[in-house]
Amino acid sequence: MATLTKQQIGSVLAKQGILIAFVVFIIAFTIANPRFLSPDNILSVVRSSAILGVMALGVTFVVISGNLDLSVGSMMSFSTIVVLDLHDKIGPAMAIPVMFAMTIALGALIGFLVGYLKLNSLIVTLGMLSAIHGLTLTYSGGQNMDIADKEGTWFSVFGQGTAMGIPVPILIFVALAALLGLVLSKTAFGRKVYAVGGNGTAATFSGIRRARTVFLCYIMSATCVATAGLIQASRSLGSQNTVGQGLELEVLAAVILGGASLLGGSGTIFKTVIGVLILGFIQNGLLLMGLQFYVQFIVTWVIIILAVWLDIAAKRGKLWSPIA
Amino acid sequence: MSDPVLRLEGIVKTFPGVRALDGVSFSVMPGEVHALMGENGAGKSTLMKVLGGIHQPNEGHIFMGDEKAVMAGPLEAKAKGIVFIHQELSLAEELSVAENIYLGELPRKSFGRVDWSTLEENTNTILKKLNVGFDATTRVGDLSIANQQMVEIARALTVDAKAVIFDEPTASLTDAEKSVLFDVIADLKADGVGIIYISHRMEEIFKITDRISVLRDGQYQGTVNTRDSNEESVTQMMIGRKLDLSRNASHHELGDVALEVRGLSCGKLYSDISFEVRRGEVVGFYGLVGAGRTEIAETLFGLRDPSGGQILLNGEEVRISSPADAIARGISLVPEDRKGQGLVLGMNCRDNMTLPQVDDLKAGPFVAEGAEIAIFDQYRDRLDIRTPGWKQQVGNLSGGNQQKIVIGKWLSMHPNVLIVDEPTRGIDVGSKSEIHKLLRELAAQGYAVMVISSEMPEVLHVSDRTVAMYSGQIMRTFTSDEVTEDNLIQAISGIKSGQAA
Amino acid sequence: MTLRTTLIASTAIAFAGAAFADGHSPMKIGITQNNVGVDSYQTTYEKAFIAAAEANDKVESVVLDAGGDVARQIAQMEDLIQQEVDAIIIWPTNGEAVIPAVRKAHQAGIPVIVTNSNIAEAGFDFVKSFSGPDNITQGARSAEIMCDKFKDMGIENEAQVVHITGQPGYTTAIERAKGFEDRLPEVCPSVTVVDTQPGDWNREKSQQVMEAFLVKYDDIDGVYAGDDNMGVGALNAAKAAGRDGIIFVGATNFAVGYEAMAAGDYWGSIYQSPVDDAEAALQTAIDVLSGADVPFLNYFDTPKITQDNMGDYTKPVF
Amino acid sequence: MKPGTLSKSLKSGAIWGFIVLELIFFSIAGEFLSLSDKAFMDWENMLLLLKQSAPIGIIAMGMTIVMVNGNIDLSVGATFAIAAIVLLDSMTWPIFAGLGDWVIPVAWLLALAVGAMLGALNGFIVWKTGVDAFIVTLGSMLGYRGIVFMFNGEQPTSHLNWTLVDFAEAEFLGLATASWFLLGVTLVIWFVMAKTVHGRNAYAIGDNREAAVNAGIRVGPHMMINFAIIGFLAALSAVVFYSESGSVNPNDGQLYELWVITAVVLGGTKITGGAGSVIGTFGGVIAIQLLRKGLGHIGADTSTVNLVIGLILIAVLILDRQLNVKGKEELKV
Repeated sequence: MATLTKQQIGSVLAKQGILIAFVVFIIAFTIANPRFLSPDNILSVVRSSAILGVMALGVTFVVISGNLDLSVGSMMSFSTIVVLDLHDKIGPAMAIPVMFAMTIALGALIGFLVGYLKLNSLIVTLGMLSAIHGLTLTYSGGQNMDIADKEGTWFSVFGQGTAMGIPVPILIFVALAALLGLVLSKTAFGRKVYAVGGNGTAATFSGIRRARTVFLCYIMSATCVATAGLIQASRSLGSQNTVGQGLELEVLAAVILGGASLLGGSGTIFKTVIGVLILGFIQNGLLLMGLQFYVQFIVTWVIIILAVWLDIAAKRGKLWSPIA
Repeated sequence: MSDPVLRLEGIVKTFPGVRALDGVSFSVMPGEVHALMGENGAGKSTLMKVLGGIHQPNEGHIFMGDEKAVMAGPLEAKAKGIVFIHQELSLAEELSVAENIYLGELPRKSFGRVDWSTLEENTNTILKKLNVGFDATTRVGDLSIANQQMVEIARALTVDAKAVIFDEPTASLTDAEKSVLFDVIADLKADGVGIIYISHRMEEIFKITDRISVLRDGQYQGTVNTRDSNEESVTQMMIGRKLDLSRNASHHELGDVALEVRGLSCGKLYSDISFEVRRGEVVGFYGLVGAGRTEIAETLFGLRDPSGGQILLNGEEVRISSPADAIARGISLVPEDRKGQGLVLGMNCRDNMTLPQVDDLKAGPFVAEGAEIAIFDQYRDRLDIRTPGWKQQVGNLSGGNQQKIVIGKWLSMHPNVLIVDEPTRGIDVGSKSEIHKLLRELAAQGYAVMVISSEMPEVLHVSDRTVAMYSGQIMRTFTSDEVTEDNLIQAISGIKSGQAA
Repeated sequence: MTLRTTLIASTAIAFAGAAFADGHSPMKIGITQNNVGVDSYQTTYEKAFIAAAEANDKVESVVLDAGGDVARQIAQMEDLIQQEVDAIIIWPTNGEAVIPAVRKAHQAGIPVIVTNSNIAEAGFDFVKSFSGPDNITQGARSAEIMCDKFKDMGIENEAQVVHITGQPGYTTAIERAKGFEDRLPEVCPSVTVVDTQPGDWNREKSQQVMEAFLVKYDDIDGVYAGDDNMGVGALNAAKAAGRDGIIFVGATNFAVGYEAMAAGDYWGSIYQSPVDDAEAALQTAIDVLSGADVPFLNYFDTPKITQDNMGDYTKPVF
Repeated sequence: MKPGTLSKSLKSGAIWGFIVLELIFFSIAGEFLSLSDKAFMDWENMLLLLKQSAPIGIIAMGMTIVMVNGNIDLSVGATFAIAAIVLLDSMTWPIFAGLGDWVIPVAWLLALAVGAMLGALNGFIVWKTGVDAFIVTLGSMLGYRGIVFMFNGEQPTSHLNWTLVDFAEAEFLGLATASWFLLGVTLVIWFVMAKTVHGRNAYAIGDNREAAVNAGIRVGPHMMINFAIIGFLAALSAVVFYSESGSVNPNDGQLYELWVITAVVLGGTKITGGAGSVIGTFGGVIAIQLLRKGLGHIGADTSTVNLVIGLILIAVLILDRQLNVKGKEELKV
């Protein structure tokens, strides 16, 4: 009986471990500082997590398909700079679709290299991280981009507006999460993404066009990045070339925290959202506790490893690795 | 008689909720070849892991000679003289033959250097015994699968082994290589080594073993002398019922030609292949590994581009450039590598089964899950797939049930042509006969079926006609009246009989 | 080998004065910048430098960028020495780590001019001149701007300030923070700095930091940011949260800061032009090579700019 | 000649061909674009190149072992910074006050020990938890960087010891100290990988971990040793570099992991493990440094450098892919 109970606990932990950890953090931080759970703070954390979150949604597709995307940070800088630049040149109504088209073109290039040419995604996106940064600097001439008329543009609605008292970035994040959650869990495309990531050869032997599926995952990722760039640009109406630098690792950390396996084939949008929120609340909570910024680094380290460790430990039914 | 080299006494191994081994006791005498048989899931591999020190038994003991032996890990098992020849190749492709044979115990010089000259010398001595055509410095990745298997076997000869355990060693060997292997076993036997031989192949078991021990559902069923028993009685011990292994031929009318291949070639893999498959007919493809059978199937399924020739479906010439293409034209392939090519092990049963038609099962923008479950239920019942439910991960099923999922996946596509590559490789006897029966039934229902197999009894049992292949070419096509074991073996060994079909 | 280079270089220097005065062979001046592209100040600096060098037909320039990496900067110093340029201008990535490399140039007889942020004192012996803003004074002036405003508002006895610093580890960030934190208690002893976090010279990062500050502290009267980019990020956060009446003071007046000032949202900053910075550095190098007398600390002026006096200054181009 | 020898030698030679191409390109382009009267392929310049390759190169040797092993280490940049801090800070510790210049070897040893320990910690976590090395070191890349900042806040840690600087700047037989260290480390790691049991086992583990386990190789401790080696080498790189520069910013070494991995992959090491050579990595390191130096030589700006390096990395992958294509008969999966 005792083993059975232990097993049940194990399986609950395995399925909902990350959610439980999340609740524990919230309680701990709330005890430390009651302000933590104030509606203002929650809204503020979710809003500032929205950009990271939107990017993480796309990367979830890429990771489930068994690949990586380290280029999302510099791609986000690119889309932010481009839309800000075009805003004054061709007007926001045109700037937004043009920026999306340009960003998606970059995603298509990566998707082509990884999907159709079957190149290693870690190295391809590492190369693109550098190349897109160069592209952005060339595009902007290294200058900050700012919108001339900051008060008069409706463009600010995506980053600064509210609807029904809720900031628009949150609405975009939630809507996109719901939409992509449905795509991943309910559509044929989503099913194929899992199949390709779980066993690419078997997927091919089942008539799934693997290259096309991977390609579309990078298109998804680029679309999410473009959306994040839009929110970012609209939020600050001006930006530096380095605005997205380093975000690729935070995004990846969020997706991994959510329980997606780097080997592909597992993960969900819901879990990624939890991963994003955990990162956001940890950062915010530590800041509220008045801890130095570097404590965040160390805590994030410990939490990432613990979360992934407990997740795989529950799956294998053993805490310690069987490696001799 | 002398003392046993290895004795198991009441071994019990439990996992949460499962009694994987329940009181297994038998002994292996020096110079004995001892067969261990049982269906998949009967506990053979768990028992091997206990012997190899990967699992510790909950109850019972292992004795080596007179001494009680505790295997704390693979190294200790090896040190005590137990050597494993694994079924799944366990080699490092980038390393040389010598390094693979002595993996884990490379000879050392000062500063931790590898003693290359000793290593090569020792390796070449062993390779000589095995009479193989490669040397110690060859890179393993450059060897054929069969030669890689020989490297695996060579490992057994490196240590002063007391007991050698062969786990399905002949799965990818040619007949010539098999006979070398049997010579090696005979040598070991003569040296007084105890051998445990695990195989599903009855003819081998009866050819080389002295005694047979049988497991069923983790329980020890007993040990019999090989010469006192026969296939039927052993099978009965394993599954508790009789097997039908008679020849088979269609008694129904054959339909139109569903698939015709004319002069198909693919580089060096095969050339000038011509055959046809009618509705209601099972055509068997028999030959050695590497004869080009699987490659033909892969070409028909759009996984390889042919370099010449024609493929006709229902009399119409087609070009098939991808599996999606093949599926759209009604061709289905049950691939030879179930885990690698057939299934996404981390996915559930239902999703695996409906994977090729997920685009067609639509409810608005979404996949129609109700329709999927209906399909799954239908084929679960029809194929008697034993699983707790569609949500079960395929990776948790037994080999036979996994194979049935793959077959169900392709049957549910209602194909014009069903290609089945090694349909029963590595699955237990019970599931095997069920699958054979199913293939016959499918033909009776009017399917055109191609069966590729390396097992002669299987080919003889299920085929209406048998295509014998050798080195990328069709040697001869036999009707079920013509075919005998002898002329089939001659044909696949490259001996022309002059009676082309 | 070292001897040979030294000989060649010192011979070159010996003739330098005369040769350059005649205007025959152009002066080859190499510069290694800190991290071009990280913000528009450095980009504008680079462009201004190239423009100024091109405008002067007595000068040829080799422009290198260390990308923020000390190792790369030291390698670039070595490259410039190896290329036998006549003078080297360095914008240090780390004010101490580059000292040995600067010494090497000195030993090779190549005069070194430090630009924008100075190297540590231990290296002063190997440097001809420093040309750039006085970052400590800048920090101090920002403290004064803020204090004066608090006094105007009459809250100099209770005001609470949060401080957003630049990228951790960069000299400019450290010096400005030091200047601000040393000076503020001198001018406004009752004002407290309640919290300090880095904003990494990044507007977005700074906005996030400020959002957390706003939740944590109900009463924030002033924000000091290490530059206007971060200051505007903090301003955006305050606007979004609907918190009025906060005094924002920054440094390095960027165009965004100037605009925010014009809109009345942002109180003050330090006017520092990368064009002045670049031109001053080049001129210092030319002066050194021409044998003119150059002061060791060659600061260019970086005045205070607030809503009150911003009319006196043109809008920055970066 | 066995089949495949040509394509194999083409592959292992590709990096050297690429280096020659770079040299030719920069020499010619330099004639038109560079200010310097000296040729790019000047002997002194090439010696300088070797020296400047040292910081990345020494770490890349460790990364080769770890990647052949089937793992990866993203935390080397942070380890590099911590070792530098320990090196420079420990020289000022009061307990060592009486040592005079003998504090130098003590500080070196301390820094190297700390580096090896941090590496071993990564390895230990990978071994014991079974979490993928990518995730473990992604985490410690953050965590170790946090430790860097904990040391001295945002301030740089500095200690200029001219004896040390003179040693680091010294030249022996025309080669700088850093160059000697790079060559020495390359030689030692080449020896380990090609000649020793440990090295051969590293290939076996990366190629087929299951096989290695079955053969009784203790995979866990083996991987931990390799992580300790890369930690040690990251520290050695810091020791060599900071002995000369004497001051470390808390964000030093950031992005080093990317440069190092780029060099190792350019050098032909398989990212999935089991294959790779130390000599190839050496070529990769030289190729990268040559590219950076050459682009500076012809006056390319930052954006071009980023663009070119990113594109070259992808181009090399495509080339590698093309060399590995077996022809039309290949199975299309």
